[in-house]
Amino acid sequence: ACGNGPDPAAAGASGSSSSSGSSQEGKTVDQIKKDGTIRIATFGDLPPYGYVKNDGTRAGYDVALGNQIGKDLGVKVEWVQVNADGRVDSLKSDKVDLVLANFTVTDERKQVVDFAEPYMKVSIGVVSPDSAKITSADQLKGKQLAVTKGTTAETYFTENYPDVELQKFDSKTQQFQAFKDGRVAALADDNTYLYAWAKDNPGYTVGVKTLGEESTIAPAVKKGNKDLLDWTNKEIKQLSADGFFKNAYETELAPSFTSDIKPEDVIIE
Amino acid sequence: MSWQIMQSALPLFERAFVLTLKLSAISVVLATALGLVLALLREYRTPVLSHISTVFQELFRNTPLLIQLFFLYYGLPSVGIMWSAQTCAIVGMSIFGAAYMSGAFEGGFSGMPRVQKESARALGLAPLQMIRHVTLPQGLTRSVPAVAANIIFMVKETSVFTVIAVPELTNTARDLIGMYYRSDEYLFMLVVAYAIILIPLSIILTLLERRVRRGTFGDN
Amino acid sequence: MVLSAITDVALSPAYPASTTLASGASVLFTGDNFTRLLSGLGTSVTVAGLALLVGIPLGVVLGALRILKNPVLRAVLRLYLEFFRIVPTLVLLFLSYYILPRELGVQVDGVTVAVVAFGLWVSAEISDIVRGALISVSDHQVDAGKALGMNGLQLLWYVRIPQSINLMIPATINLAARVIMTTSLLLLISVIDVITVGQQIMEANRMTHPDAAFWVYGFIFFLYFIICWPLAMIAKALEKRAKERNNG
Amino acid sequence: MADSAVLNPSVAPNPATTSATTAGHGSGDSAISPDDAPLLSVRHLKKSYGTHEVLKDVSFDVKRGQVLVLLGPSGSGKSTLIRCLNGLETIQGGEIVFKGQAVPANNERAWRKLRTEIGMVFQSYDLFPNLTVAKNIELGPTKVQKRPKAEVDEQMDRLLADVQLSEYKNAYPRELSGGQKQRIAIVRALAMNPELMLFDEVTASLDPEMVREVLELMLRLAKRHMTMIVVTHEMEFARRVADTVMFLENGVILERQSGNEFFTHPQTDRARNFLESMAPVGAEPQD
Amino acid sequence: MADSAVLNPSVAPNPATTSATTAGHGSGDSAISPDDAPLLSVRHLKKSYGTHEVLKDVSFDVKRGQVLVLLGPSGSGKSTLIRCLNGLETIQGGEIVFKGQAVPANNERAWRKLRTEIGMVFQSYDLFPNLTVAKNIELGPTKVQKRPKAEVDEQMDRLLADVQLSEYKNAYPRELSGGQKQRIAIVRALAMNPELMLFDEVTASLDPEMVREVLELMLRLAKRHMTMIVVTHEMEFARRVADTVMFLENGVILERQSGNEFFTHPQTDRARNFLESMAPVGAEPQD
Ligand SMILES: Nc1ncnc2c1ncn2[C@@H]1O[C@H](COP(=O)(O)OP(=O)(O)OP(=O)(O)O)[C@@H](O)[C@H]1O
Ligand SMILES: Nc1ncnc2c1ncn2[C@@H]1O[C@H](COP(=O)(O)OP(=O)(O)OP(=O)(O)O)[C@@H](O)[C@H]1O
Ligand SMILES: [Mg+2]
Ligand SMILES: [Mg+2]
Repeated sequence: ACGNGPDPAAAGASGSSSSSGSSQEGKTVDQIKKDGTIRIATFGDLPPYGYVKNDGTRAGYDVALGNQIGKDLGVKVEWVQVNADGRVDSLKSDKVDLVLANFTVTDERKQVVDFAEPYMKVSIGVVSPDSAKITSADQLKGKQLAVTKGTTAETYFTENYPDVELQKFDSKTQQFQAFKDGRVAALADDNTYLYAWAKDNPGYTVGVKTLGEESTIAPAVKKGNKDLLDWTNKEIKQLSADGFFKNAYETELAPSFTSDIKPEDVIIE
Repeated sequence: MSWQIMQSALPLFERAFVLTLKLSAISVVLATALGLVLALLREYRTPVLSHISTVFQELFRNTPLLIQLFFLYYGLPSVGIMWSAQTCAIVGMSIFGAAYMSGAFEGGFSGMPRVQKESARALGLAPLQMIRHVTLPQGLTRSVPAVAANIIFMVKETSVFTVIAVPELTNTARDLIGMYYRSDEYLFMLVVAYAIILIPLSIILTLLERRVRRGTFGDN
Repeated sequence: MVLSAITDVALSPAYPASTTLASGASVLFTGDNFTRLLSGLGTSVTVAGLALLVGIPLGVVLGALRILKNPVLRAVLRLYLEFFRIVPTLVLLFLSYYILPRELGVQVDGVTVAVVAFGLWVSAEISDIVRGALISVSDHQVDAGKALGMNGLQLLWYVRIPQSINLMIPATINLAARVIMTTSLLLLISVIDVITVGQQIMEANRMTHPDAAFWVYGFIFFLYFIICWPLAMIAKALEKRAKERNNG
Repeated sequence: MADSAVLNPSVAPNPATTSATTAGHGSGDSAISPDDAPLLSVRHLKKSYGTHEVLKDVSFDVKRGQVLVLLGPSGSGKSTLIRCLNGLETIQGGEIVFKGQAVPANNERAWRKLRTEIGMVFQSYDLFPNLTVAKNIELGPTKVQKRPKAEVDEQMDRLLADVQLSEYKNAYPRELSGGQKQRIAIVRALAMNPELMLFDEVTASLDPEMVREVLELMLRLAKRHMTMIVVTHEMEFARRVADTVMFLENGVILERQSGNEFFTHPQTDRARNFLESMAPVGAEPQD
Repeated sequence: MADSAVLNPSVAPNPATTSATTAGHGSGDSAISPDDAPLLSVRHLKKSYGTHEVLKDVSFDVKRGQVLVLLGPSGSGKSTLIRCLNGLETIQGGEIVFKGQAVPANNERAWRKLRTEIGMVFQSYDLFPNLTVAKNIELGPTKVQKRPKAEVDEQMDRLLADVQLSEYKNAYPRELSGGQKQRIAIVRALAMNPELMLFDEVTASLDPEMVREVLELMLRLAKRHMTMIVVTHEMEFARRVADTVMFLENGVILERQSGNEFFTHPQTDRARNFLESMAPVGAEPQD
């Protein structure tokens, strides 16, 4: 039963032109406008990027961008909460039109979704307790490291540090909870939220600030949704020019970051 | 579907397979033992303990395993109790399974005709002798089908361990899908892995059921 | 759509943060959290309800077909049941989650996936309950019906169903409780169920209430219990009555 | 008046047939005048469960108004035979002829029609426990025979009055004693106006005090020339009710005689032993 | 030889007592010589289920070697009474005196000891289906009475030979017919060397042909002066075996007489009606 159906990964490997081109996948901008809603995937448990306040409304940097996009399209935003490992499938199976969930651009992912222009810089970091600080990835050999399933941190450690024992969690809540409970020696994730988290939690430091190459975070659409992709690219450019990201940084992110982080470390001009 | 992808994931699935088997086996053994004790406490109306047994059963039969595991794994550390993921999995599944198993045993005991207990009493058997020679052999045999169903149920339920980061089969499959986006291959391997465990298990249990009946009642 | 309907129905919060509660517990009553948890639970119960609505009629038909003597039909239906017996519910959920949208070629939300997956599973279990109940009607009763000249459908309608319905109902209620408990897995397919809400709450309050996990998970545990336990009690009482009826 | 209530309206009382009961051994007599044509003929009936042959080439006739009592040790095949006569068992050979028409073997549809003409009462209480007495009785006539309810109700009232159970019309079977249940089961069968009644040890599950009320009802039916085939272990009753006795062993008819003859001069040793074993203990000490 | 096997070794044959059975009405006679002291005395026994009084002030004696037959309509309390005599029911009043010693009321421990001296056989087959015939028989003597297995086995072999079931020693109960099961159940009780045997309608679930083999075993026991209390619906058997008959209705002893007297001249109307209702149907037509 699993045998048939499109296989985007294979198609991507044999040449990206075969699956894109004329065929339009997913909803076009016009269709979205006609529906009056855009469905956007985001995290629900990742302050300050995407979370839910006690009054039940969504907030965060990703959410601010999403709301702006909704406004500019003139449609309502329907938020769909996902976990890291559900982001690709939510696009593939047409559950959402757009992903704004700290989605790091990687080569593997490029084969299965289409990324728009990036709106944030990121690299993998490792946070650890001050009492047993980890300052280089090599120190993690034989130790337990918490990661979230489907994140770049997971893939990076699986491929580059097979000796590190990974504890893989479904959600950010769970990984941080397990980390705080002392179940693991350290936690690896995008450095930006580690900064934020470490600020909220005294006694923990981001001992490894960057690992591997610096990468970027970008909105993603279904592979082949050229129409929405083009629109999104235009939108990002326009928002950059308007200083939207700077503003959003100040209101959403800065309060959560320590003072040694500069806007240039995070946002893309 | 690509063979190559499946082949490269094979070692991971193998590890997960072994772990699933191990955790299932330990939990099934503990749950069966605990469930039997709980059922006997109720069967013989032991004061206080039989009530505790009832509360235990109702509490853990009527709440999802997933939330029990969350509570053990994420909740208990806030009050200073911290067990490893696998310990939480075993403890959680044993408690959950015991609640079901005690029901199965109770069904077996209560299916016994009243005249059996009475004729045991009429022979002057003491309560413990009655348990040993009448209640247990007949009750256990009668409970075998329900116990077997529970074992299968428990093995399937180990898939829920995925939520507390135990790298069993379901977790492994989800993890691989999350990293490499090949859901067809990994889901296929997942279903096959469960089939490899559960189909023979269910056949063995059916044979065992027949065997036990014959051993106890001389059926054929 | 389904979700918003539930939110409307949910209880009004209006609980101030109580000072007598331990700090972690007070999280439950901050802001709209209490209502949100209940509406999360509402989602779970709705999914369970819809799954039963889909699964029970289908299961009854399948179960009735399973007492026919046609060997091919019996084998097929047996296989159907065994498939759902072998595949863990969680895996079933994933299979549907990944395969349904692609095969149906339409956008399918998590709730629909869950309803379909649970509905099929329910139909398989119900078919076994129905079959078991129908064949538990004693041969004497069926013979007595035949001796009055009844045909197959009349036997089913006047003899088998009325005499086994009191066995089917408790088993079905028990199954309903199991389905509700199984909705805890919705968390894993991006449905905002009660546990997802619980995690949102823990995250939003991680600064002020670091021990929220104990209370939030404990509370959810309790919520499931007060829904499922009464169902189990009702089922038990009905079962007992059915047994007494049959003996009397 | 009571007579006409229980009496099967479709059978004209025919005292002549009841006395001439020893006739009709074997299977040779096929050319017969319509008047004393047998109501039921069984020819070379064979029935096995798997490899176990339960009935081996059984042939006999039953005439209108005649009472045939089937005797035989446990497991000899009495129940199986009587169930075959109502199409409740598939048969492996032979022929059953009812009112001159051969019933197509193992044809459920044909049997379904015939069962409205052949009433049957079983050993185990077989009233539908979920229905009241009245509903139990009405079910067959109204749903199967599709007769008007008013007519059925009137008949039911007469039948219930006749067995003195009118007051239980709206009671559920569980509120009745065993004996009352069996009498209602008989009434339920009679309400279909059957031409033949089959009784399989209808008193075997009853408390001894209730046996009498059921047997007396059956005696009354016999007096009113209902054609009946009766399996029973009550020897006194059998002696009184039987026009003909058939003694079965191991699926074979060992003896077939008039009732009086059988009880006073059984022809085979097996039958003699059987009768002895059924005599009350104490009548004739052994050790 | 066969005699000594079944005969309870602890009871000396005492033919005198078996004939003098009309004695001992009521409860006045308490000053008695040890020789004819009753084995069992029941005084003012009361038993109710909830508010339903099932036994109301029941008193009687049973002497050694005597057979007491309990008769009465269904629901009169016969089973309840016999179960009280083995401590299987809690009682609400009165006293049970066994071998001159009052049994402390509702004391399970005291009863447990006594039950090795009082054998009981039930209506429904009560052999343990999980044990072979031999294991069923040995269980009480070896585990409860802690007698040496060799001795028990020897006794068992004699008992089995006596009931002609030696070949079934290693069979499971399900391989036996109903009559064989009940005979083994009796052997199982006898293997404890009881001084009193209680029988509660032990033939009521049996096929008619098997009734005889069980009743004959009981007759043999009675002949060998086993003290017995018997509930039965088999009137011919009751007439032969009873030294005394006690007629129970609604939890009250309506009559207590010697067996012969009771069957020929019942004193109360109820007893007379009861005896009539138990007579075979057909003996005396009614309509
Ligand atoms: N459903 C069945 N499957 C297999 N064997 C059967 C079945 N029903 C009856 N038999 C066998 O057929 C034989 C005849 O059984 P039947 O019930 O007709 O005897 P019976 O004369 O009515 O005995 P009883 O007096 O005990 O009612 C027996 O050997 C029995 O074991
Ligand atoms: N466990 C019980 N709970 C409540 N009432 C009971 C129970 N057992 C017996 N009874 C009632 O006690 C009364 C006496 O019952 P018992 O069984 O002693 O009668 P019996 O004389 O043995 O009748 P039978 O001849 O039918 O065996 C009946 O009215 C019965 O309904
Ligand atoms: Mg029979
Ligand atoms: Mg009784």
